[in-house]
Amino acid sequence: MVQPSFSHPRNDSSSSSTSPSPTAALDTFLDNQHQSYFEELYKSEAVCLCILRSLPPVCRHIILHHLWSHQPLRTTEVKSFVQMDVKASLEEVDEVMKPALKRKILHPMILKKGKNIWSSNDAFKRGLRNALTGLGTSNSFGVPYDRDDDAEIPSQEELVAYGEEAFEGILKYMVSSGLGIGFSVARPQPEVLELLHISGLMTDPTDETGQRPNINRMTITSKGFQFLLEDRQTQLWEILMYYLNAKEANSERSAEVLSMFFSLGCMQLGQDYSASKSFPHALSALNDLAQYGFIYRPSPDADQFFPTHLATALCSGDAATTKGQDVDEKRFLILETNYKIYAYTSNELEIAILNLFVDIRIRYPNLVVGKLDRKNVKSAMEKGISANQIISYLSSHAHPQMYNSPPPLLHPTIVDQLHLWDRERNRLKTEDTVMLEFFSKELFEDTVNEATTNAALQLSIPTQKFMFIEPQTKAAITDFVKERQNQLRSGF
Amino acid sequence: MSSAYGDAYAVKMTSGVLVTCDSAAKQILLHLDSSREGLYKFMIRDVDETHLIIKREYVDEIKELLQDELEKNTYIQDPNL
Amino acid sequence: MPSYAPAAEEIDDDDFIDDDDLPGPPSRSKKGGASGGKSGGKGKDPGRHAWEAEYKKSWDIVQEDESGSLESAVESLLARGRRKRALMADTPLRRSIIRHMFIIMDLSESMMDKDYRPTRFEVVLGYLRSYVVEWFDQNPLGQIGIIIMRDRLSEVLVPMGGNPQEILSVLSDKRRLEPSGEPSLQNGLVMAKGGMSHLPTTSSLETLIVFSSISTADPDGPTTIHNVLEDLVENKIRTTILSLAGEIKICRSISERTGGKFGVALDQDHLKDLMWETIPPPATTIAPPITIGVRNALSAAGKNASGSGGGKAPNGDLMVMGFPIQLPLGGETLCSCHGLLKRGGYLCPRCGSKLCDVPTDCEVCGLMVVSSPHLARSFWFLFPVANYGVLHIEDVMESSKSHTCTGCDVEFPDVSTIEEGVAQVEDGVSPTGRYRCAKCQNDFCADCDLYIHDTLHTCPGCAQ
Amino acid sequence: MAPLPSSHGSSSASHPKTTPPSVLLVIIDIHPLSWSLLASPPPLAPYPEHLGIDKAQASPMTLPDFVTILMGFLNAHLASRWGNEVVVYGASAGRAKLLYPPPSNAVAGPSKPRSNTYLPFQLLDSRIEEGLKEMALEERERLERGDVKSINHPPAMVSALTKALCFINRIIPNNANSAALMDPTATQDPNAPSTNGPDKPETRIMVINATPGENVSTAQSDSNENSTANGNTQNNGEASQSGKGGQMRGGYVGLMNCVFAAQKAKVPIDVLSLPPPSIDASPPIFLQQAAHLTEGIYWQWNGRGGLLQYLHALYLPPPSLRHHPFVVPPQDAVGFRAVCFCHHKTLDVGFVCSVCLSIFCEPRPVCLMCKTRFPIKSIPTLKSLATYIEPIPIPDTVPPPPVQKGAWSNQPAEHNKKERRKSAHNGDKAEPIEID
Repeated sequence: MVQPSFSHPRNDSSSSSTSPSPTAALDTFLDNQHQSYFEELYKSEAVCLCILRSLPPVCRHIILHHLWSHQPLRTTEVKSFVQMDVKASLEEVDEVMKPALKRKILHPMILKKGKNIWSSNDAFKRGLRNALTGLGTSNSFGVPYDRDDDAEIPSQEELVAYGEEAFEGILKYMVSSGLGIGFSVARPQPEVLELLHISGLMTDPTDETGQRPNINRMTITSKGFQFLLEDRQTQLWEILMYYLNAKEANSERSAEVLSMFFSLGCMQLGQDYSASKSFPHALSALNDLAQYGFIYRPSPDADQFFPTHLATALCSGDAATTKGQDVDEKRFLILETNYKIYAYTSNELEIAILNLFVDIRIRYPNLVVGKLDRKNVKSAMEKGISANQIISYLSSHAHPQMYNSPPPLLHPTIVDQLHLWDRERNRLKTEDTVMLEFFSKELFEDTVNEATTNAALQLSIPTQKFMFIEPQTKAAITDFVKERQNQLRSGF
Repeated sequence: MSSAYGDAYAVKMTSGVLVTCDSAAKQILLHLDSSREGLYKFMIRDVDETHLIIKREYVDEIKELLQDELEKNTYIQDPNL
Repeated sequence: MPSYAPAAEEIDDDDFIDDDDLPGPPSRSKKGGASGGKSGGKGKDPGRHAWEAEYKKSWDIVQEDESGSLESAVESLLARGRRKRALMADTPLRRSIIRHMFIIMDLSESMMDKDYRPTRFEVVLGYLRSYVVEWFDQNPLGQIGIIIMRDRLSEVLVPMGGNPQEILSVLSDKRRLEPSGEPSLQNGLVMAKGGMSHLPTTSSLETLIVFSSISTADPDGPTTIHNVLEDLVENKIRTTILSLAGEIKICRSISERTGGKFGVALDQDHLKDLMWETIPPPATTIAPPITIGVRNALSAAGKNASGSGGGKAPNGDLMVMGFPIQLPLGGETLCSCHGLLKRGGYLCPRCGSKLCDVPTDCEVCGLMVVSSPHLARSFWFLFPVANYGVLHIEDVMESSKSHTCTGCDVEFPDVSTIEEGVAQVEDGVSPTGRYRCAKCQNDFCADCDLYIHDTLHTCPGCAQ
Repeated sequence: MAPLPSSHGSSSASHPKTTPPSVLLVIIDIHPLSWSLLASPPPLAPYPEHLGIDKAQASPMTLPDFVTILMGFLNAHLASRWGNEVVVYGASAGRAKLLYPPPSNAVAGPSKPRSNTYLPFQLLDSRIEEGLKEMALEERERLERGDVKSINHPPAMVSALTKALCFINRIIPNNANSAALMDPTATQDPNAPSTNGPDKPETRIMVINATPGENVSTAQSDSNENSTANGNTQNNGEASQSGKGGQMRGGYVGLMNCVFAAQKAKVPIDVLSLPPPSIDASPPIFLQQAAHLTEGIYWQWNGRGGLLQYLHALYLPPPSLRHHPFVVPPQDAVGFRAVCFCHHKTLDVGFVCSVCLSIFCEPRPVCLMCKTRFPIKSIPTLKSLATYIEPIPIPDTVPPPPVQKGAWSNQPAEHNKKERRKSAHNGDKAEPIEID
């Protein structure tokens, strides 16, 4: 019953374990925005900088390469940059610059004076130039709060601690709501729960409508579980995007808010900024972010605020978190081929997450020993966690020690087994159907064609002249069949 | 006369639940079905290697049964090892 | 090559490491060896048994400092290993720059043994790759060929050549190198001898044999391996044999008779050391007079390598060399050596005719054409960097003109924090972490000290 | 296994998805004399057959101007990826100094971040500015102390290079062969499992040379090179008096050692030579060799502005992208000339000791280095050979760089210049574009 789909565990594991990009949520959001939206965004130098960095290297360098010139970017140039054949098709070249086009950094290719060119978005170009030269005027890198020097300010460590506590608090709440095993967690503010509900990470099983949830009775959804397994950066961006979408939903302008996110990303940990001066248009949003621990405020209504590492790490590109030891802290798992798992962590949250799919046997102060066994994994899968998610979680948290053994990182046996268990869950695929048995070949074929055109066909077995159709289309198909029958009969 | 054609062009309609599964699972289902009596038989039609048609009301029960069957067939390591 | 170490010496070696007072010079090197052995297996005695080497050391050397942590101890351990290597790096003035070497690789079944992780084969292959690079790094004018022995046969994997890339590419595809059968030492040697026969007998001919199996299956017939040995001796082919398994009489006698080295690798690290020992050009004393022409030059330098005779006033000869202009890969032009259309190439500085490759003799004007970087590679032999002296606390106290390393600008540990007593002063390890260049009076950190002496060969302070 | 570096095949022709963070070590030549020369360049020869180009006039380049441009470039480097870093060394007459990053004990950066500048940029720029000011001050003091001689020393490129290499060796110890401390196979074996953590940064060195001629690299090596614009004739004299050893190491040999170390560490050395052809007839061939041997990029400014453009175009892409998918700009013919140990002349043809391979410009009875005695009898023949050598005028063999690919390598100079203007853009941009 081993299916070919994972007969190559190596590729499989690698493909599944390479997490897409931490900013996937952001990208999808941006992809759906219009020119005007970007024009709005690119008013801020910080945004230009971050967007530039989010481009793939090649595209990025071509943009930089072109930054200081007046002429529009020519296809011939790009071809010569990337060693493309001169006669390469325009599509190919366009493909190279696709990311820039998607972000509206370049306007679509046009033919001008016999040359194919992309004219560049002036707003972006200006923004980026100003970012490099520091000649901007939008205060997009945050206006420092002018405090008297003897004023007492929190250290970086304190800020990190604060941010962690705040955000993990939310995650813990989600976990505990799901597992029932409650470590005492303070319930987050209503707004937060609100968002969690809207984003579908948590739901109130008691209300059918899904409209009026009692936020005190909410439990985590399968989507929520999946969310837990993501790495931190992805989680942050997802939350932010949910927040943004929510704002859009009640038709507020989200551009300022988004550009604020980027500005936060470009700020300095440990430095304090003036809210009112930095984000005059997004103050309320800033307050909301405080609830997730993105920023720390000495007093709730103070104008002064400190971005925490959650905020400053937002834009730090690919997985490289600003603080080195974060990375190490994340790497605590040792997985043996006998399914034993050693987790060198004392982090409540991580343990709770492990508890989702690991049968935890021993708990020491800084070490948890458990076992990947069928029961727990399957129960986790019941919760909607897929094998790939587990695998990617395991590999992204793998202890440095595990990298010393020859690849693949996770032993194929385990990867396979996880997939097998995943399959077991749904051996049967059931769907309501109406089965038609034919005797006449041509009638059969006609009907099949008819059904396929109306997307009514579920399955057809020409050898036996069986066909299966969606029940709701039964009437229509029956009519058709009758009609055909008459035609055929009378056709004689 | 027309009846002859009628036969030729007759179409038989059966409504039920189409079950798609791997052949192993299907064999188990067949076995389950054969072990049942009259009314309780759930299988309407054995379509082919990987398809069955069964009575709608039995679907969930069948799934249960199948899982149990599989549980029986899987070796659970003694947790104390 | 370190000699056998009597057990007795070893014991006291160990327990003096326990106490911290300064040891006497003779035991110093041994101690360095020991510490080295810990830090990446530098300089273990091949004679010492593995279990001794591993166990005692790892316990005895490491000392807890009063705070109970091993940090300081380990630190100093590493530091010592480094210092030792740095101290070893004083080079004799004259070395034979031009060498020819056949690497004979045993690809018998035994190479699949797993006593090295993952297998002997993998390990040796991995080492050989970096070995070749390193070798060409230090012997730019040398040439290497590779011969493999398996199924009682031997084949030339790579003919004698000067291009590391080529060799690496061959070494990197494992499929061609599947170990199998038994090795035939005799065939291997014969082939090596054949491969080098076209070279002038005076040239520096060497073979490095990495021998994994403990037996050799040679063809029976009139010629035995002993006859081959005789030939080797008279052809002055210096043969170095490294055995992964154990000492083998014939191997030892071969290497001894031919003036090579014989070594038994204790473990991976030691194997590496043994191999790397053969990289630096052998010190030579005599260069006979020669005339113009690269081939003669090779042979001449070869004779140096054959290293006979002692320190009597050496006499060599001046060679007239031209330094070419390398053309970029552009259009094709006619080369004077093959008369073919080729891209790139070199221009003879005297007659301006185009040559395909250097070093060579200009076909037109007979000038010996060598690219200057090739020569420059060996110049660090001529201008060795002075060893840096250890700085003690008081020295720093009175004359600390900079707080950062002159090389990498890393900050030195603050002197005032180091108390006399605590800082356990090993020989050659600076308590202050500073090392001062005798010439320019600049201070350096241990890393830079090592890097400058091992790789860079130029003192940032002295350099203009 | 996220940290697997770079080059997953992407949709568009297997372009790398990510690049490792790259560290750029810049060495600025701030030799006062050189800059005074650059500030007032002689007029450029116009291109008769290509008038359009003369729109871009010969632009004097003062140090402040250049530094602003450079900062733009460095910021761009920082901007182009998270985790990119910059290290800046200043090389003045006889001394090299680390300008950025500041030593940790120094007060870190400005008191207050500016609201319109990305903080890292701000730190970098302000710090470099300070550093340069400091060095300039020290230079003045030296002058006031009246040791004019020292000011005539060439810029301490080698010293700066060694410092840079030491720095690299510190941040990426695998490069040094002191790999004894780490698992041998892991470091040796190319197909060993990738180590964990953020992937290793790639480093490159960029030398910005402002000093004309070859005196830049080989310390006092050009008694015969009249191309030296600043009068360091007198310290040539001093050099030959003060004997070989120390001086030598400062120059040719030192540079070569650096090159080999860089090769071993796979660190490309990019060279940007500012003095335009009008000032500097002969290129700094040893820097050029360095660039060539380490697969770096060598390019000589043509003195017509557009520098920021060129910097971005040529030097911005990190090594991992240079060869694929990008292209390195066409490089020039490289003269592999050497310097003799006796008089520090730059030689096309020299006499080499067969024992220690040291190079001399004339036959001598005893090797200066290894004291090897050379048979007297051979000297006449050598002499005869020496007389037989007539040095070839350089332009015939080495075209004035930079030129188009080898195809052009012995085209008339005019043509080369025109070609260069294109090649400089490593694409087919027509003219240099002025920066606003």
